[in-house]
Amino acid sequence: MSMPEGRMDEQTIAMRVAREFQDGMVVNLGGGIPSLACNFVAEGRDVFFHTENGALGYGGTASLEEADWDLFNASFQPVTPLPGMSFFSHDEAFAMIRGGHIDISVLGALEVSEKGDLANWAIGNMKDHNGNVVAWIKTGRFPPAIGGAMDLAAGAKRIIVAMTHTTRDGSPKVVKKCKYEITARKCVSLIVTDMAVIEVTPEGLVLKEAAPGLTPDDIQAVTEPELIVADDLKEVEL
Amino acid sequence: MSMPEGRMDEQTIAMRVAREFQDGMVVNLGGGIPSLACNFVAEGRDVFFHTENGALGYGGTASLEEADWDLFNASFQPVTPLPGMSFFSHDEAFAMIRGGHIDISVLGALEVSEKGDLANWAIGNMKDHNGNVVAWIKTGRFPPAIGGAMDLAAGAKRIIVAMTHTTRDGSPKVVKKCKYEITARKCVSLIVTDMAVIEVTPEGLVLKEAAPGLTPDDIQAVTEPELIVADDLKEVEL
Amino acid sequence: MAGTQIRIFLIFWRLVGVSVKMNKIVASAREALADIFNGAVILCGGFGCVGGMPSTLLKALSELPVKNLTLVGNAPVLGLEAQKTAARTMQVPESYADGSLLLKNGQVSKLIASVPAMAIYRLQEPFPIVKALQEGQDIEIELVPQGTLAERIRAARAGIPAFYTGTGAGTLLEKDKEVRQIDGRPYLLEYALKADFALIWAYQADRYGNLIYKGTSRTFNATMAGAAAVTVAEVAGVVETGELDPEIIVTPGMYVDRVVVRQGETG
Amino acid sequence: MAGTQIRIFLIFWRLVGVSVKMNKIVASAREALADIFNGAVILCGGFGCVGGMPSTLLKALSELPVKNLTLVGNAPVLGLEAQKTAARTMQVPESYADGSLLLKNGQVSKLIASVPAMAIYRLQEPFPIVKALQEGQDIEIELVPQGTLAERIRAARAGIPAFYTGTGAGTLLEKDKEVRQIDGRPYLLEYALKADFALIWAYQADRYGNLIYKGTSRTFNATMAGAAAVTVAEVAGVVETGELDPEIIVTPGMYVDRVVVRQGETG
Repeated sequence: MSMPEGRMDEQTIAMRVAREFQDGMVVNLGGGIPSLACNFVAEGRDVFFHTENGALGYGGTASLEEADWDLFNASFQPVTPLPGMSFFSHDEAFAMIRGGHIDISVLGALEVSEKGDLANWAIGNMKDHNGNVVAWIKTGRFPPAIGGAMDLAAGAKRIIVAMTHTTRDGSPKVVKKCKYEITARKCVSLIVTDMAVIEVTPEGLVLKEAAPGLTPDDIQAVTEPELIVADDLKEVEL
Repeated sequence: MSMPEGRMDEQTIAMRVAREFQDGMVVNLGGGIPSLACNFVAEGRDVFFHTENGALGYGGTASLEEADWDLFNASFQPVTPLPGMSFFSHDEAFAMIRGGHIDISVLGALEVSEKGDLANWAIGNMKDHNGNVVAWIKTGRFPPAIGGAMDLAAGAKRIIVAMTHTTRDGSPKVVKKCKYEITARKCVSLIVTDMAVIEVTPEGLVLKEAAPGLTPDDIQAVTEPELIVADDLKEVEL
Repeated sequence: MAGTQIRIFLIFWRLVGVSVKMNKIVASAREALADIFNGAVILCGGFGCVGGMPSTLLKALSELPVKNLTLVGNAPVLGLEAQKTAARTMQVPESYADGSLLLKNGQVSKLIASVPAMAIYRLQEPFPIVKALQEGQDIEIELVPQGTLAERIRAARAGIPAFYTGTGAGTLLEKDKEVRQIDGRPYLLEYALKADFALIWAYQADRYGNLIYKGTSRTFNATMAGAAAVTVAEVAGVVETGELDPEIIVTPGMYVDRVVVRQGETG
Repeated sequence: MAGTQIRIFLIFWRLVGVSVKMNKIVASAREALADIFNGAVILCGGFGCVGGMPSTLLKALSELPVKNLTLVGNAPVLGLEAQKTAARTMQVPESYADGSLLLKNGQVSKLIASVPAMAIYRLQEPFPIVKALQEGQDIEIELVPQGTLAERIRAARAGIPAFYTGTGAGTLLEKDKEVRQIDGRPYLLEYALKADFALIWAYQADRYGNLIYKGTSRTFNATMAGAAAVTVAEVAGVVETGELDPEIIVTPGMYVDRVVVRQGETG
């Protein structure tokens, strides 16, 4: 399908991410843009959404009328039930994550490095100019949140990052080396942004798809590491 | 109550053991004599029997008519259901055991030492004359069975041993030092046999109760370590 | 040396049917928490906002004269405003409360959590933990990944003193932790998180303390049951013993010491 | 640099109701086990005699030309005669079978179990493992305490590469193991037990592989589900998706790869 030119909105990013979900896959969606992907499962596919707070096989986001206090995802959003779903405790939910039972984990990110390092939990640098760990660990003055991201990044079979390509002030979020604290190293395999779809490979970052109207140069201009343009570069496919 | 003189039978040993079960306690019963104790819970007490194969709160031994393939204890005996019982997997059953949630574990024994060391799994000495471990570990020629005894001995709050006082040929089973391989060290707190009830204390083994008609000397004669006779030595109480 | 066989058929104290002795139901939350002491380590169930927050128990705890508490939970102190933000247009029950009540009272000296506050919610006021720190309260924060937190608590319940996990390897969280290579991959050594009390939410209980939950409200509640020296559960209602099918009981009564019927309709 | 907002409401592929695609039900046990290879590590569910032995799957495996198998289970090779002894006067179903079939065929090169044979039962013939050894089969036996076995299998399912346990400390089982003092008590380091296939027994399944059990037949079945690269479950029957209440599902379908309806009425 063709789309208007420019950056894609959150729903569209989520829709592109959802194209990665194959029949029978178990998928965990992080907060923010990733959480929207539950609404875009391709027809005829059974995709089993897993959430850290103890459910497998929920449906799409619930409307206000459908919302039930006992059926939420880990982003504090009400979701809908589906036949064949199941519930479990937090320890079992993370046994599933840590044990490699999640086929795809879709996570938001502050930064992704060219090696696939993920940074998505600690806002701000936590080391002082001597490289010592300061901030909250010693003073407790600025508490960041980890949530389940580290477990997912370390345990899921495949990590897809869904995020905006740049910060609000236009700085690249796809970087050579993460400035922010790392969530896990060399874990990301695919980056889906509002501008591009980029695959992390041993050779480097491969630009596979570009948002409608954007050239590789447009994307490279706001990406820190050098991108390898795929021979079969396409417009983002939905 | 008074009883005929001599050694007590298995049912009587089990009955004496069951007197230790207080209201609200969680109790795990090993195979053999211990497994009989589920039939002798004092009236008015709620005792919750736990079994390694995943049940809490079962009742007494089932008759042939009551027997159900899906309600067995770990000694492969059919048991009866009780209101409030529950089922769980093997990993959870042993989380309960290892996690110190079992108030009393009643185990059979080949030997108990004066320090409370328990030997109840490996029949025969497994070391050669140089002290090297041989037999099954290297050759696999003589497989003993461990079952859940090591976990119970290491994890339960209190270990009671229920056994005959001597082997068939009359050798003591309450010994200074176990000849057989150890199940766990310093774990036994009470020994109930067909001749006596003996408490394991830091000062040594204290003879608390004697079977009807038996004197401390009768019992000492078939016990390897020296027994401390309790000031308030009684006939076995049922 | 063959002993005389003694056969006793007279006294066969086998218990048939339901006894009426054992009863874990306690009249009030205050009574259920009466022995909580200064410096106690408290596991707080739920997930944060949704997921079964033990509001009744936390309210009662906030009214007790205990301090220097260590509060452990996934996101136990986000506060009512965050809950309302999370719920968006859903009506949050008036009875909802969380561990932020304890923060306000200055009862907390240490917080062990995966989400002490959230960057993505913009609230009218700072998050309760930030506010407490701004007020000068001396609160130590131990940040733990959610899965590691769940496993450390499960380890306490299961008698596993320590375990290795890949979570956090190669990150800031390695600090002061043992790193071990197993099959060529680095893992961190994590210890069981032992606690004095676990305060949890459940849907229904019987008087033996058997518990069932509802939907996505098992969360840390079912994980924490039995992971502390004393486990106190608040429930919507108590049913007759035997009414809960043995096949559907999630938390066997062995893991629960006291049960309180909750006030109001908290999530 | 603000990008054009793209809004697409046309394609809203949200799935409503039941799809008919994903189906883990396999026509026969033979088909379900077709990719088992020489040298595979096989988790065998159940407890031993009672407790849900996956008889149909084990029979099918005994008919496949695979060998050098490592068989893992609590007491997976006690044999039919032991089962009859355990059952006493109860009628053992004709369809009952266990891993001793594999021993008879010489398919097993290693046995990891807590109860390879039992001293307390006196059978007409030696226990199958003893017989196999007497016949000169070269079978390595790794004896593991039952709880450590369960936890090592759970660790594999849960992505915990290794853990410490007090079980076996101070005993012969310390041999070649790391001993670590934690809070003044000795613990042994135990590793996750990774396997290629898990063969398990359950009562009912749906086509997503969700499982429920019956009574004391969860045992190692529920522990092993998801603990191997491939999990195959045999069940008494398959129900419609959605028929199993989400609150009573013991093993979520995520942990199960293939489901077979069993032959006969095995325990």
